[in-house]
Amino acid sequence: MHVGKSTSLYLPQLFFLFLFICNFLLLSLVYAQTDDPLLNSEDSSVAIPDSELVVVAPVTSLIAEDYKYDDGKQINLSWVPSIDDQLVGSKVLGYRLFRIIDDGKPELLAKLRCGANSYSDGKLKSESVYSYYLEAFSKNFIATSTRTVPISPEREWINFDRKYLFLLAFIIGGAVIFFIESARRGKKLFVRKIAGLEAVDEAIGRATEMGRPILFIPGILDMNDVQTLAGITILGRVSQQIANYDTKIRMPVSRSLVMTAARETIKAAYQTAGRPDQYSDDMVNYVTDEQFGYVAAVDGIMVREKPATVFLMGAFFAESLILAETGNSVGAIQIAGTARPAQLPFFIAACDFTLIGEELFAASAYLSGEPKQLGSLKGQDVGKGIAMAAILIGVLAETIGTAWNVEFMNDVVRWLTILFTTQ
Amino acid sequence: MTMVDIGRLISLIFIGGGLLWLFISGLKGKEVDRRIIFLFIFLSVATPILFPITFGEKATPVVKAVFDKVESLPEGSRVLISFDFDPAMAPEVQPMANAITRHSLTKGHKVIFMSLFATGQALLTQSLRKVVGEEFPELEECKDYVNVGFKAGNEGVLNVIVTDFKKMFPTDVNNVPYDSIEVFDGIKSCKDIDLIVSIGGGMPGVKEWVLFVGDPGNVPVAAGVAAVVAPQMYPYYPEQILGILGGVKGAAEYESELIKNYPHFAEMDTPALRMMGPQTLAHMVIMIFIVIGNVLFFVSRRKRRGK
Amino acid sequence: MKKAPIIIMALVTALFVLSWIFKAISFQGTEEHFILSGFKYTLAAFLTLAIFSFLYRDNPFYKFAEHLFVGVSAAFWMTMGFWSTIVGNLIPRVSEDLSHFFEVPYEPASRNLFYFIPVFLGILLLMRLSSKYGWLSRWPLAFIVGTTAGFNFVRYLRSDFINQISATFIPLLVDWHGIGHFFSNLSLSSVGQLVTILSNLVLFLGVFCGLIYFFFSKEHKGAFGAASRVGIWILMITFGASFGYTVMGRISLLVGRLTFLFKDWLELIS
Amino acid sequence: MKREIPLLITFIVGVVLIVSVFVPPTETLGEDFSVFFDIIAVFAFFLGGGNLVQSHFSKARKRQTDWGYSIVTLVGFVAMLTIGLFKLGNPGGISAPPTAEGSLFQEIFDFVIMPLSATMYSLLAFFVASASYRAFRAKNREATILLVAAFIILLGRTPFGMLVTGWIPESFDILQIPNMAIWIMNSPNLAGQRAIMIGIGLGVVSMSLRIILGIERTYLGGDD
Repeated sequence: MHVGKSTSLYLPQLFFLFLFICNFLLLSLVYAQTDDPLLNSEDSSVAIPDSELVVVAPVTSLIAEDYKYDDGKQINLSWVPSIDDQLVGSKVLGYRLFRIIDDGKPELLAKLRCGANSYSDGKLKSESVYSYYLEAFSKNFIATSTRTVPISPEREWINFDRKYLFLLAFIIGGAVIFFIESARRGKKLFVRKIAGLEAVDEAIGRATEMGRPILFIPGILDMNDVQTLAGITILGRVSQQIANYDTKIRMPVSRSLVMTAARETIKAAYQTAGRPDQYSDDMVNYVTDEQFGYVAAVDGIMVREKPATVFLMGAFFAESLILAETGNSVGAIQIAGTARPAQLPFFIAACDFTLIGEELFAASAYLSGEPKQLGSLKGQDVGKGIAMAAILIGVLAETIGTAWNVEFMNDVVRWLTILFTTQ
Repeated sequence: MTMVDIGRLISLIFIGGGLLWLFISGLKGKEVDRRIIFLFIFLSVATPILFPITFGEKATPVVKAVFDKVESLPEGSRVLISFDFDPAMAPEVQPMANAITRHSLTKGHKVIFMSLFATGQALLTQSLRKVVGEEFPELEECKDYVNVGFKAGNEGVLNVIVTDFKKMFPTDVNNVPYDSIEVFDGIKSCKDIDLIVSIGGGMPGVKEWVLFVGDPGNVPVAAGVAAVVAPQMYPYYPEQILGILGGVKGAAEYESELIKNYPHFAEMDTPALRMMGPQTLAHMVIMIFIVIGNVLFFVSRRKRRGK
Repeated sequence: MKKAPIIIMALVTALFVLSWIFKAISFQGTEEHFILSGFKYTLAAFLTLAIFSFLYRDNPFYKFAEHLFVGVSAAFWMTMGFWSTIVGNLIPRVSEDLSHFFEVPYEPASRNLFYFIPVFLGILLLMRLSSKYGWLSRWPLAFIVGTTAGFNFVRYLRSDFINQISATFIPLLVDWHGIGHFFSNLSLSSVGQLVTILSNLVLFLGVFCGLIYFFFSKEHKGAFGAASRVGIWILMITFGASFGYTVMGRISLLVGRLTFLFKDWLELIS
Repeated sequence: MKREIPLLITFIVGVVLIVSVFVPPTETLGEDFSVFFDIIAVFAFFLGGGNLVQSHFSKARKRQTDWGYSIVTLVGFVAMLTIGLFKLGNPGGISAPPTAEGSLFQEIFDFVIMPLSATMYSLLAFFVASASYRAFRAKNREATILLVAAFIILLGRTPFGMLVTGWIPESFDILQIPNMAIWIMNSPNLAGQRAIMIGIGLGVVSMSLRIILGIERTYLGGDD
């Protein structure tokens, strides 16, 4: 069945077999040793005279290794379980792991179940030296393993476990920057129409004609959420239009920081439009951090002030539909956008236009119309191209690999999975 | 006819008649005010709360499989029911645990109760007091059922009891030693148990029971899980899990199957069926509204085209 | 004209008092502060009904509930922010005296100076109140925006991009034993081979076409346009399905509220 | 200057945080910065709370429409803030958690905030119905697909799905509506969710870069 190439895959198995045999020899030695009555009598707590002594072998090949790519905080331990630790009729009841710091007294670190063969000790200090040993215990016997060579966790400066993450970030980030640059130099770029954003002008115009305010809701999360950030950047573009048309904007927010940021943004827009005197801080109001308290207030504003246009741009949760339905009931044109997949259906159902996920983040670039901003959208498409290519190759290779057991294809899948797995 | 029946009848006639009237007035070209929809939703939820309405849930094959298994086991079989859930999950899955407990005890099976969740033990005690204590007062603890309670260790517990039950549970919760518990006669490990029912959906839960006990010990495992996790369990059905109760609906299906086979259960508490009343009626009303909306849409479009 | 609101107001007040009396009577004997308990349950029920009244239309009761909600909850979160972040997180790291004052354990550590950065930035933020130095408040904003952008850059790349791609490496032919075996076992069983294969195929094509829909820099025409159309359909199924699936949970919420009214307040059902 | 320094701060902080992911000694920087964020956000409360008080106060003073309700907000706000900050009516005194069992603060939460919040949330049951009545109409192909998918799932969640299609034999049971509903959730629904998520990942990467590089700077205000 196997092609010549795959013989290399036997190597680990052979190595494992070798290890196993070595261990077995070692174990039998230790086993013989624990039969020694002297050794047993040494530990008085172990010997229980009235019942039969259940002697067990200790664990072997206990190795302590520095976890390579960290700040010098973690040591990984691995061992081969005691041969008396078996799935059926195990004599070993469990293990106790001890740690010695800087030649101090041994301290119990953890109790482990049968079958355990590894442990990660975190939150260590790179200045200290650590050594470990394990006890395997039966109901009346304790077998102690050899101590590990003392080591200290080391601080690494670069995490090579994340090299593929870096590679992908580099390629996609690089593509975005490349297309921004090339657009800046005057290369023409095509960007398809996004219906929701095409409608922005019209929606603002409508509010102007009707003499009613525009309501802008930036979601209910704070500035540390990237969707709120997207909402604020869109606000930047929208408020420029609003300033040009001299329409009224109303923006209740549920976070104080968002209030501050939104005020700066709108103020800047009015300055750019040459109407700084028209701006007032009253355009943006803080309501409350409480999710449904905010919703109650916004619903109230909607039915009382009857905005002509409502923008819902940012992170929304359950309130999405309450807001969108109330907005709909007062006859507002609603343009919504969120990157929360669970809330998108409600916006689709109740709003006139919805920006789906990626479109929300692309919106401010699209609305700006500046070539360099549009260039970044082209960069995103490179990322999509990579995703599609990877999925296509991955699916085909997986299909051929599993259906006809083609080893090369399985290797392709393995390699792709490593590339697209993050640490 | 009791007052409840009359109330139920009047409300249902009101809802049904109202919908019909809406449809007819819609055909005449009137728009439906959304407040009328609100009113119908309110009625369809409030009516079943005030006057309990239960719909004949017909068990889906996944649920029926569990019921049939309990039903087909000979009297005196050992059934293990594990309460693997915490109070947050309880409203959804505790009705399942109660229904299966009732069914097993009625069939004369000997039931072993346990929990892999620390907070599950209190819920287990609650169920025992309510179901066993009140509905099966003639049954004796240790002889007809046993409560071994919670043991820490997650799948480690399972790893042990698949080969040796006594090792993990030397006594029951009341410190009665294993060997003097009649239920455990002839039971050495989980392999001697005829059916394992894991109710939960978190970690550890159904998946661990399948991987650590069901598969290695070749013991049939049935599952009851919250609705959100149910889709993740389907890959195990029917090879590794013989049947699944998913969410309130799964519990309601089991309860209705129970009533179908043992009519006297209709008198007892059936929380899942009760919960399904408002759900079903409201879903129905929403679906009828969708249909009305579409019919009216097509009628008005035809009229417009006709002009 | 003006009579109707006054009558309604009086009626609601009377009902409130009546409910208070009845609830107090029903709590008598079981609770120590039965008059207070009666008030609490009546208040909760009144506020519940006030919110529900919004479904009919905006009205003074809703306005009252809404304004009360805003004031009380804003203060609630500010208080929580003060106790948990300032007293719980900041003070133990910057001041021993204040730690003693608030009875929180002081945590001396070398990195504590670090925590003066946010305090400094927070004070700069308050410069917003001054008309002369208001521009300084942009520094903390710039810091926050930079943090959000930098932090989420890698986070989203990982969880939403990379992990979703590797999760889609699925075989199109599941449990494949040749074409003959496939046809001889052909069935539409939900756990059968055909359905499983179909599932994976739909998953693969769905992700693929969905991504094509999101392409910005290529016109959606021809084969590309057709694929993008399929992408929209998949998205529509997604939205329809998620919508339908959520309905049940939403109704449970209403069941919860009505149960409170019928059971805890009116005691109509047991 | 007023604009350059903030841009520089954004650039440095953003780049440092991206790089920190690959450099173990700075790996926890992201977490540290979120603590910073929380602290700055509490300072911002002064601005937010101040704005709340000021706007309602001026509304009440100017006797604008509905000014009486502004007084309700003000009274509620001041009362709750006083109770919370001075831990009035808290059996444990100043060192007890503000939400201690039986404290006045917690009581107000339980009997005012909780019912209001839960009721507001439960309005969704009504809005879900009115939205589906309006939106689920077979106006065009896309809307029809939306409608059909939603309808199958709705049917699958009620006894009627089984009632109507329960007779279909097991070898064709994908055609039973409850099974079809599960299939839709697991297959096309999952595909759509994934496509959306991959797009979101790219959107965030690109927007973050625009912000860090200072191409997107609307949030920083003008040059005054």
